[in-house]
Amino acid sequence: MRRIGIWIAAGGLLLATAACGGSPGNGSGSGGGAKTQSLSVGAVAEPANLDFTSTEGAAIPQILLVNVYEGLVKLDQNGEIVPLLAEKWDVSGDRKTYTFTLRKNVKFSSGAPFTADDVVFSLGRVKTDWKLKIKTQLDVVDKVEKKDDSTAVVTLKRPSNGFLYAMTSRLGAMFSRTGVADLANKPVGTGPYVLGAWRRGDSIRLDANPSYWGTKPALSSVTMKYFKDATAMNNALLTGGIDVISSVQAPESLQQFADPNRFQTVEGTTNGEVVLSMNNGRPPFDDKKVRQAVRHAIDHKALLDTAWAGRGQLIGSMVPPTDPWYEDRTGDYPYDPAKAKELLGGKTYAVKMRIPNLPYAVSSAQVVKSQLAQVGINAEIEPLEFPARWLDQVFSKGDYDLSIINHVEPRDMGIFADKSYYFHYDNPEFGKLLASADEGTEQQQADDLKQAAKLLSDDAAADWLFLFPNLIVAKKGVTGLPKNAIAESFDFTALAKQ
Amino acid sequence: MLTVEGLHVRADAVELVHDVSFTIAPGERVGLIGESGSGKSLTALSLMGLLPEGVTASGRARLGERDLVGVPESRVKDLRGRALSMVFQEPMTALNPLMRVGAQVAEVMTLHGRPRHEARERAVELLERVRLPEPGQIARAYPHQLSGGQRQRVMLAIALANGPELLICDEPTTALDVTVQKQMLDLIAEVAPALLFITHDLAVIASMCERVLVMYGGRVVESGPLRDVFTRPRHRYTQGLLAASRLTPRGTRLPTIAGSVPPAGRFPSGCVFRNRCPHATPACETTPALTGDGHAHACWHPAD
Amino acid sequence: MILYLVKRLAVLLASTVVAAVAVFAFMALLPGDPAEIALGVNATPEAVADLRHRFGTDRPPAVQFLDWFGGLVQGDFGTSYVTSAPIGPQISDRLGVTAVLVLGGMAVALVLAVPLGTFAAVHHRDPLGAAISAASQVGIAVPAFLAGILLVFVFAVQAQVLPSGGYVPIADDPGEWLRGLLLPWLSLGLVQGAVLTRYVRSAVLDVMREDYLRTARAKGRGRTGALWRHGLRNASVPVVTVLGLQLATLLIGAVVVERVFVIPGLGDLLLNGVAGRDLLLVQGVVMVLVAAVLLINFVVDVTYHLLDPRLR
Amino acid sequence: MRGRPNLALLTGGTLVGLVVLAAAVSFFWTPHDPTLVDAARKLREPGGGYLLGADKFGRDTFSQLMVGARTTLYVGVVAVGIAAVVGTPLGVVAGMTPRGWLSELIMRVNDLVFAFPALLLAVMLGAVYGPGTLTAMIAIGVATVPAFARVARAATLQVMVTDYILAARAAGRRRPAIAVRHVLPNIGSVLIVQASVSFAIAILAEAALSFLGFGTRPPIPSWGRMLQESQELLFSTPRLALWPGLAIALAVLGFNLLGDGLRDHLDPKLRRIRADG
Repeated sequence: MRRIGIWIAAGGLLLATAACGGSPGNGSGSGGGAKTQSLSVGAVAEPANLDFTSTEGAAIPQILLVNVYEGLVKLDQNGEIVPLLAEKWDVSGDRKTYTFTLRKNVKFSSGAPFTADDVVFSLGRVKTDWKLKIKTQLDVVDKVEKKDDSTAVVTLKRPSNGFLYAMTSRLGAMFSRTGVADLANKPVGTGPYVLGAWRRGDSIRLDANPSYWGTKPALSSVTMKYFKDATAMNNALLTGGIDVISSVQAPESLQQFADPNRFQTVEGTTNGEVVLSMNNGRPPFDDKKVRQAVRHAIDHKALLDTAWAGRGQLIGSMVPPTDPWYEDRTGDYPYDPAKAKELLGGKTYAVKMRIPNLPYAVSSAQVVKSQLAQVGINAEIEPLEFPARWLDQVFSKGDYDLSIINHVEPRDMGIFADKSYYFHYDNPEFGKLLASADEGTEQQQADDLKQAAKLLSDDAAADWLFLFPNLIVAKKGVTGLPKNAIAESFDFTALAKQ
Repeated sequence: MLTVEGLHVRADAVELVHDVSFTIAPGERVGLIGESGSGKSLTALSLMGLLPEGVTASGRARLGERDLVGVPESRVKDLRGRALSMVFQEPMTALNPLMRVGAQVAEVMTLHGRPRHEARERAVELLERVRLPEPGQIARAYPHQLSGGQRQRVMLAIALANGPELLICDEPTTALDVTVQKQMLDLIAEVAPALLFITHDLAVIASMCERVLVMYGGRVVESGPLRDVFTRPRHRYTQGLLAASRLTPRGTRLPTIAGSVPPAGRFPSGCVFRNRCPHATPACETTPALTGDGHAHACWHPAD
Repeated sequence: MILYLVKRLAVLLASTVVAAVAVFAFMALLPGDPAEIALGVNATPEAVADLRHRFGTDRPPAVQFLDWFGGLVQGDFGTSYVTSAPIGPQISDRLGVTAVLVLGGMAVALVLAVPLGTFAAVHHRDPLGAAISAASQVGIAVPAFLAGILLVFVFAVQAQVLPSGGYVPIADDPGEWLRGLLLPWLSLGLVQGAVLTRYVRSAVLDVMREDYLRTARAKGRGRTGALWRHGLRNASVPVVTVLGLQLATLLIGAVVVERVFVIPGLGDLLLNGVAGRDLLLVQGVVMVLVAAVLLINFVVDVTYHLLDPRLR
Repeated sequence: MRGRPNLALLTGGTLVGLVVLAAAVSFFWTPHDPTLVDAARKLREPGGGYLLGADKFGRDTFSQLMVGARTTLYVGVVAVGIAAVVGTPLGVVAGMTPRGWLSELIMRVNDLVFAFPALLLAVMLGAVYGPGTLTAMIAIGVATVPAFARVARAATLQVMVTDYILAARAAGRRRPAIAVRHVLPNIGSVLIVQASVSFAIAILAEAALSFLGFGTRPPIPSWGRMLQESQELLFSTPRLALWPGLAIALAVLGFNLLGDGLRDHLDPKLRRIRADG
């Protein structure tokens, strides 16, 4: 695995949720007849446009991937890679050639048939037209060829465990050769839904695709409604304005939805590590002891209880429990202010904590500040507009000491391997481990990554505050809600209303 | 025609006008004189039913057979502008700045039942009658385009519009230029039916009125025919007032009345003038009654 | 009057131009290169340079300004760097929503304030008048967003009679459009109504002390009649001024109310633009808001002149 | 009417006095550290040394309110200070030269600044320099300058035609001297009234900005932010919203009443009754 660009996205905010799961339900919606059921889902960040090949942010794939655009493969609820537009795939003995056998009778919403030519076209565009840095994840691809209309062959430069995984993300989305003229406004895909209407600043409606190749969705339309204010979103669900809150932004308010006759709460896990980033590249956090002191100074349990109502999971490194190589590292740095003071050697520090102005970050920062103050580190909180100002100041310019952000991308430990990345963590050993993990066998991969996670934790490259929970609240009777949010999209295909 | 008996005006606990009685016969011109704070304006306003909020009148006042005091507003308001009218002291602010002059004159007629178009025509006639040049043009003007004297003529036109039985003028010329005052007074003298003329200016009274009431401290202290009161004042206050206004040949003033008018409610008991009166004795602590037929006065130690 | 109108119009135009310069200059200070932001953190320098050229942000500021302002005059606000959608239609859509919100709020405020303020003035010595006066004093002290939150709590969440937020275009469903706007109108109108009530009360009180009202009564009008015929128009002169100021306040207050009620108006667009560093969009929205305030001032001044012949 | 107690002045003065007192005392003493997070005290009920309970971080509400009073005054003083210091001289100059080009220029610029309301300025400034108390205060202050300039100008115009100014001018006093010796002292009362009204507006503006996330930075206690943070607990723990909401409303009420009271107190003309004789 090379450097994985991040879609740092709005952290927990955009993360919203994802993935599939549940079973399609049927029922009588608010609209009346069985075929006019519709559902409206509250989310936090509205996409700026619909072109995820040139615009960063989790909001676009959240609504479009799997629903409008489909890839050859997708990630299921358990983190397994399963067929989608490819019926099956074969991997050569040297693990460098992937032969995808494509489904037949798949059509784009424009009516054009989906063939191997589109695979060549779409993967080719990643190199030539995509503007996102995550496209480097497919740098490992050497060439893509059409064998016949329903067979595409991808040849890699070297064996890579990350390749097929990357194909489940945006990078693997299949575009029509005739459908990329106005990606920002007119998406053309093969998915079960097509873009219905977009009311900027308010909502995006997806309508069921009548000529979908697979199981047709149970709903005739799904509307994603965007809220900037957590309370407003809660109120909308309470008053019937929406059916689902895709990601609860005010976990203390969950009590409002306690009535099981009206509401259901789904609580699961995500890939989102809420990271207390420390700038390894400049004093005082270039000193490992100071970083370790920070990890000892923070009472993670208390932080999770106060900042995020105890929802979520404690983690000790950059690996979520849903990854195969997860190990419990929460014991590495137990809460121990005395030890922290000792590590600091009686010195005190004044540092800048520049955080995005997102609910989880603002909440967590206040706890971190209070706890660090106990050991002599005075952190001044500075909330920055997210995304623009935070990205500019912290992420691009690296002008910060501490920050808090939810790194939502799946399997994103690789970001620590890039020392130009805003952590400025620099340990060649770590990079070697990741490289060998990507090329090696599955067992080797797991061993290497376990070791890498331990290394990160030992070096205190950052502190991991908690794993962001997948918290969904919905009206009673809504089915097909994903328990875990471990993919990039909020999968509508299984959603139904009873 | 106008009979006032035992008129009292009070604001909360303070009595501002005390037991005022007088009459005005049809065609008679009566002057009401006194310094500011003497209660003369309140007397007039209570007749019009226009006392400020929180100030109330009691007693009896009748215009012909109609009661003016102690009757509901709805009844008095029909008399205002019709049976009795009033011209105020300050012409600059007495007219509505947002309304054309002609409309303001016509309003008083339409209010009392005259058709609109007729009122409009008559308004111009009235403006002419009060000697305004180019009345048609003035009717279309806004108040701010007129001079003070012109505005006061407009006020007079409004007062005369419905042919009232009694005209009350409250210092109508005080705010005007000296050169205009005389014309205005002449005009009022010419057009007024019966007149109650309020002023502090003895000279004006002398030229306008047949009978005079002198007020001080909310009471009528002396009343009588103009000539009698002015030539042979009985009350010491009237005496002082006259003395103060009379100029010596050399232009030097005679001694004025000592002290100044106390604020409302701070007048002494008994004779209200006794704290300023050089002739005051312990007897003055009892309130003197207004006595005498024709030329009456309320003083324990009247001048001869 | 004509001369005044021409002069005032010239001032309006000049102010708008100066405001445009100010807005443009201010936006130029915003940190963050739009091209870099549009491409995200992982963009290559060549791509950034290319996009900068496409946006035209590599030209001298003066040229950029003239280009932008020239477009404004023709109603063209440019194309967003971030959404690559034309900005003009977005602004005009949102402006419509905000205008409805603000005018409705103003109407609520007026409907409340004029009778209440007049009543409080006429009965300023009575307990009821004093009570209205005190209530308006308290109303002013409540932040608009708090009023909004409380209204939602009572009418939407508890009573479930009105939606808690959202905006339905009138073309989609006039009934829902109205239902959705009631609470936002109320929360804007209640607070502004409280402010306005005080102004109406004091204007009417002032007028009640005027000599010409006494003149009107001397003509034979009753207290109420005199106030109605001669007082209210005079009282409206200062109230119109305040109304103009308040419209401007409301336009901005709408930003907060839009957030509470999830209404896609100009304020929402502005905050989005700031967050997404959509420079051109923010520039456009700020310009429209500022121009709207200038225009309101203009209308107020002209109305003032129409109402008061002394100024003509 | 003399001697009747000025109820507005009394009530306003008391409320403002309470805010000042709370702020002053908070410098030396608060019941608890207002920013200390303590999971054990999370959402603690009122009582037992925690007069008004604690928030979701276990921070004592009463202590937060006390320090929040400081923030409120800080915002008001700086914002009104900027507005008064910049706006008053402009208004006086414009009022003393009512026909000059300078006056015209000042008033036109004034109108222009007026077109940028506080919230807009704060959002724009917040975008450039980051949100924070200082940017909020500067924005509110700048946006309040026109109000002061207008009031100062109007009052100056009135003062300029009074006899003593005419006398001073006739005596050949120079304009700056007249401005300082005669004009300023005479428009002082009007400015004080304007200041207290602007103060109330500034408090409301800070609350609105905090609601939008452009106000005081956490964890510095501010009533506006307390209100914003309490939103998610509005249903389960309404007291968290009640107290800061009440504090804002009472403070605004206090400053408004103080302004009204001062107006009556300093300008006796307004309470004359037209009942002379």
